[in-house]
Amino acid sequence: MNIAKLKIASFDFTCCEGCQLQLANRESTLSDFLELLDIRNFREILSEKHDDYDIALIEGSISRQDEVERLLKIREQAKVLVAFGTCACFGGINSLKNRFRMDETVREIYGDMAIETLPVKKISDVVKVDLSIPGCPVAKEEVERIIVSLATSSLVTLPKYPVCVECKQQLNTCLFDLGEICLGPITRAGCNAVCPTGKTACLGCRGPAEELNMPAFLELVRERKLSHSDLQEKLAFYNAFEPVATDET
Amino acid sequence: MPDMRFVIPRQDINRENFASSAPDFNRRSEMMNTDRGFKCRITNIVRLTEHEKLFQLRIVDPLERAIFRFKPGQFLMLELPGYGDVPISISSSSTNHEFLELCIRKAGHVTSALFTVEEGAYVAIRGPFGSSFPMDEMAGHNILLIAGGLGIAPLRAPLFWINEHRDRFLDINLLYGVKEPSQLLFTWQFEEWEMINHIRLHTIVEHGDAEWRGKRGKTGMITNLFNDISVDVKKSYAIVCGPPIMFKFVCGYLDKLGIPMNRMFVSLERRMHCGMGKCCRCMVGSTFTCIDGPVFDYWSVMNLKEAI
Amino acid sequence: MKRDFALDIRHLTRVEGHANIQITVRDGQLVDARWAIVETPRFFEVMLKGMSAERVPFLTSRICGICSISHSLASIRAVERAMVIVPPVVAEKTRLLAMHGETLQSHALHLFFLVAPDFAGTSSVLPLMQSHPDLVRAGLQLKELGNEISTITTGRCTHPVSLVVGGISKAPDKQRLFHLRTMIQESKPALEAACTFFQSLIIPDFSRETEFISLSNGSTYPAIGGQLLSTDGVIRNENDYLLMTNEYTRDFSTSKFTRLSRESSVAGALARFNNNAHLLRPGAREVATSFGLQPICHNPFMNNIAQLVECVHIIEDAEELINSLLNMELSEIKTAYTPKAGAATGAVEAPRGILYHHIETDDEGKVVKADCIIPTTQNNGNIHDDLRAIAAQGLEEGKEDQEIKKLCEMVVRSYDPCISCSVH
Amino acid sequence: MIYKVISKGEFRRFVDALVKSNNSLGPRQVDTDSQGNPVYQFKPVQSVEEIAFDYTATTSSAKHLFLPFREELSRFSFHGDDWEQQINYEADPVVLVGLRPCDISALNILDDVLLNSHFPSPYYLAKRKNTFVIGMDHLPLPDCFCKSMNHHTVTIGFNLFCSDIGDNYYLSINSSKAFNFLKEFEIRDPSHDDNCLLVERRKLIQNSFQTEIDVTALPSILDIEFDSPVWEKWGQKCLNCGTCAMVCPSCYCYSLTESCETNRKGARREKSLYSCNLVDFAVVAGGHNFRPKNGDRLKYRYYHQHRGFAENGNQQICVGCNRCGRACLSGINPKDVINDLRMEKESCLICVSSSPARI
Ligand SMILES: Cc1cc2nc3c(=O)[nH]c(=O)nc-3n(C[C@H](O)[C@H](O)[C@H](O)COP(=O)(O)OP(=O)(O)OC[C@H]3O[C@@H](n4cnc5c(N)ncnc54)[C@H](O)[C@@H]3O)c2cc1C
Ligand code: SF4
Ligand code: SF4
Ligand code: SF4
Repeated sequence: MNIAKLKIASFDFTCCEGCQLQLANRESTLSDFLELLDIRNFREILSEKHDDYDIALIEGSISRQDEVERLLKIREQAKVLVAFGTCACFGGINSLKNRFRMDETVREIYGDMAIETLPVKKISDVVKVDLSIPGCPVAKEEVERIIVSLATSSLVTLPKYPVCVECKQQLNTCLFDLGEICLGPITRAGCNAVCPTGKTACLGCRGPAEELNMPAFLELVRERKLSHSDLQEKLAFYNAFEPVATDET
Repeated sequence: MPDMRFVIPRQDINRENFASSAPDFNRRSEMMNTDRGFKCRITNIVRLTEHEKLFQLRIVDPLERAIFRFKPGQFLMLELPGYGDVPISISSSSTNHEFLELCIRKAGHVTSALFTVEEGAYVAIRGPFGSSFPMDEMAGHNILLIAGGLGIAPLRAPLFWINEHRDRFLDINLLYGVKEPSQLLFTWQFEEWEMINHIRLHTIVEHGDAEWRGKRGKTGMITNLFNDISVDVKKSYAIVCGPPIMFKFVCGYLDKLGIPMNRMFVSLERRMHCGMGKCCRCMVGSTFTCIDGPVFDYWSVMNLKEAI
Repeated sequence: MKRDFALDIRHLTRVEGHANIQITVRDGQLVDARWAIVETPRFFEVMLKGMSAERVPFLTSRICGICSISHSLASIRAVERAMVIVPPVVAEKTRLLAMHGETLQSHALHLFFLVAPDFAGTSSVLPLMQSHPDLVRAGLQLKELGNEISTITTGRCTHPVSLVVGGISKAPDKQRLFHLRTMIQESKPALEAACTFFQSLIIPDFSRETEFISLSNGSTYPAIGGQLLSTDGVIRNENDYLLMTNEYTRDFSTSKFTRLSRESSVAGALARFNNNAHLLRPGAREVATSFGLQPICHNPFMNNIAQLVECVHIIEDAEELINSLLNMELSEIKTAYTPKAGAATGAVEAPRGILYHHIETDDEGKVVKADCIIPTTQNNGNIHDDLRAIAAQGLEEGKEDQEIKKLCEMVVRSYDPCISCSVH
Repeated sequence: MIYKVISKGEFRRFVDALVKSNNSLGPRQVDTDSQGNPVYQFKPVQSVEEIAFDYTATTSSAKHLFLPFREELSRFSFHGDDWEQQINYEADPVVLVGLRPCDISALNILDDVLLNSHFPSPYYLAKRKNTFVIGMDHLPLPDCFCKSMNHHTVTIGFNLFCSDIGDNYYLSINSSKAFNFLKEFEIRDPSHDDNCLLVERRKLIQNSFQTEIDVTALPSILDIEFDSPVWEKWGQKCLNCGTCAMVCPSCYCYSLTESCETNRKGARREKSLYSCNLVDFAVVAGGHNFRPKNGDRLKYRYYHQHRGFAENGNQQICVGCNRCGRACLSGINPKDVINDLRMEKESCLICVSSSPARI
């Protein structure tokens, strides 16, 4: 299979750059992976910059006006704009900031210094997104699979089912049985259930599974008498789910 | 260090007798090769319409070519390495042992990739799978072939069979409906079918253009064509291929005319992953489309849950 | 000839995050040299408010994609000290091993992907894959080892999943620890190859006296917790971190600056080395000697060498940790606790230097106040001052504009700044 | 079949010898749940000490040892325009200790579907042939209903089966391999007393069931009740999470994916176990979903489990282990669902003249 290299660029916005870092992971296939790519712009590892890319990986969320403008420019150039990671797809943890007033937030950290900040937006709030790769951080294996699919012009898909499928395949003990709330039943799979496998609750970084059954999930938490505030903290963590009613009944 | 007395020897599944095994797992091991495809070369590609192409395949290995046989109505799993495999009806004559013809519509992932390959490329086929049209049982009768859209593809194999054994059948009517005139497939064979094989061909389109109307082509639904034919219900069989919605109307109509349900045959389509009755993707009720079908008589279909 | 030039590097490449270098020379005189961080702030300290303490490490790890384990552990240590929770021994050993994995991964990434191209005169590591394939392979092998250590100890290499308040949520799998030990043994030639390569480089001759700050516990090379120590002789308790940092803002930077006894100070591998060289493992000490590195070294470029020395140390130390974990029953891994009110600081040696998290909780164990001070923040002042000094030195030596530019970039990179982390 | 008796101590020595010489799996405690109950799984074991012989039930079945959750079926390597297909279905021998009768019955059902049908699966066959199965009986848990499914005893499908008769195990030896191994240990022919103890043990098991499901004519009820509102009701609870199918010993539906390797020198065809409860199970090209609603999908799982599909001669494939019921977070379990369906049916039969309005 001989295929032209993908002209790709990677840009980071408000984020920890952990998703970009994943691109350099999985060392065993790294050189094969880089073979697929013609990297045109990638500040974190590359000094040269070119603006003739086709695919733009967008990492992070948007929280300042200059970022909005930079993003609009990228959209003009990119044929395929990829929301790369949970911050880009849903706003991610950065959105936790939105619970507070922006001026107070700034004062708290910078005192009287003038610092600009906007309520956090996800990429699709600003420009059209062609492809989403969720994950905090993204799973390199999945990224690799998707990049190979793009290179061979195959269908790019994410699993539609929830994390529980992969969790059960790892023979984990369900966290609900250990008395914890886990967002596995409503979260899109594809991470190989890393968090439940490490025995910590899924916090939903990959966003909602397709046609998730939220009423049944809420009922489950209620029936097991688990903490509603814990549930809300978990649902809000990555800003990936619609807020749920606050009543404690 | 393992104690050699207690080490379980590894057992080769291709060996028939291994006295020490527990249950009897020896049955049917001659059919083990179901996951290995026959390699085929694409010898010819004909673009039929914007969305359909006719692929001509030749099995590379002469031995495999010699043993590959199928019956009209059966399908195979066509594999494009690197992309996946899809079920496709065999659209050529079952007596043609040199080539296979597959008429493929660009519908999704694998079929789109197939549209980018060129003549000379290699693909693999598994199969043939599934049930077939009972050609022998139908001999001596009038046959009503009814095709909607791509339904003409699976109908071509029985049609070839009929043409090759034309003297065994009475009247043959082929009713063929599509959305627009440009979607009519195999038009180059129409004349041959009508003139040489004495098949009465009736075509109809849903939306005719000026040229179509100029040639006095018919417009409307396929059921409109029933006015043009007379069916001797006692001596007729029907084969219906097309979208599920068409079955309902067509078979319903034929039922009312009085053709017994077990003399009407339809070909069903479901998503398939294995073609071998294992993945359970193609279940209709408790029936596998891939093994029990795709060809069913209408009575069976009526008794399947969720069939149409 | 009196010359004028203005250097304005917008978004320095091959560093983590967004920052600019601006240098103005008029009439042969250095007018201005500044290190300006323009990264968008995220306000983690605000986000943390109201969050339950058990979730804090999962949020703070997202401050940085490279040193997420350090952030997790700093938060965990702060919460555990605030609520007086003592984690079991297995957990402590596993955490230390996790830190080692992260540091190894981070140092390898820095040395091979970000620094090596400067010395080889290429724009990135990609051409090096052709010109120095063995070197790149060695770098990848060390990075992979670091990642593998983190994955086996914490569930994944970025944003750990099983580091929790009270201990660890899942013990490392012994089978995988065995495998890790083999990987470590196999990595030794790679380490040697790396040392040989760095021996062959000419380290720029530049020195500026400054103050080095690191953790120190007197018995082992520092990693998690301890006293705060500076080469100028300041010693403080972990909870008194504010006296060690004295954060202040500069109007050209979204990241803050810190100071102690002088205008600026440094944290990081070189600081750790300068304060604790005698606690390194023998192999690491040997490598240091072979580079002529000895405390107190004031050449910022030697921070790269100090990182390499630490890689050697880590690999030796990790091997011993793995052996001791393999000889233990890995059943008791987490101490149960009830959330309560408290306040404390957790300090850890992240790859780039001391990282402080200070956390205050209410009766329900919810965060009421949080403060994070990042190593790069502590280095900002020194980077800023070094830029001025190195540009001045370059002018004096009559260096070309391009050369000065390159030296400026290189000196910044040698600090391995983690910018998005510093603007958290 | 040959019957022998072995003392429990000697049996442990036997198992230890097997386990030490082969890759082995057995029930082990992996956790303690929030109620304080132990959680078991089939996990690799290195010595007999690690095996929890007194375990209740494992959360997941041992199915994945025969039908891995993910399995490579074949691999293509490309050379220019041409390619080659490689298939490898060899399996290494494995000893599996502690299967319950229902688990072994499930294997027998899988044998029917995967070996005695139109297209036998070589992948499954290789694993099945190379697994040495040691079964053990146990007293049913309160929610086991294998008796209703007639799977509380088993006579084929294992190499060795142990019934607990106090100080000894009553062994049913079903393969010459097992018999050969046992020759090295102290075994004896069963005495009259042993036989009585065995009968007593079976009676005890038989009488200890607390959960029963009336499965008479269930297949036809399922057919008739295809459009029953019961499905909608339970469907509303279903999370579409697939847990039930993953832990079930007899669910075998799967999906196939093909992916190109990163170096584009090859591609792999991979099979992953799937579940009819997952949203996209019945989606076809173009996006049409034949089973768009939760209830439709849940119904299909029950339809498959309790009505049976053609490949299996339309036999029920549920063995009554209730793993799905225990694992389901929404509390959906075969007993309640089937009883509900039956109630539906029967309440209608009672009111022959005028059916009451459904609420
Ligand atoms: C008996 C039978 C006979 C047929 N005969 C013909 C014929 O003669 N001519 C014709 O044109 N068509 C025929 N079809 C229809 C044809 O099989 C479908 O159009 C074809 O399968 C579409 O495949 P696709 O890959 O292009 O589409 P997709 O639906 O996109 O892909 C199907 C395959 O791709 C993979 N796939 C798709 N989506 C996903 C996903 N979300 N996640 C993971 N994997 C995915 C799956 O492995 C699946 O098998 C027939 C179908 C049947 C059942
Ligand atoms: S632990 Fe979470 S992901 Fe796993 S089965 Fe339970 S709910 Fe699902
Ligand atoms: S029945 Fe229960 S376990 Fe099965 S998919 Fe539905 S919610 Fe999940
Ligand atoms: S359907 Fe449920 S009870 Fe039946 S065999 Fe499967 S897991 Fe056991």
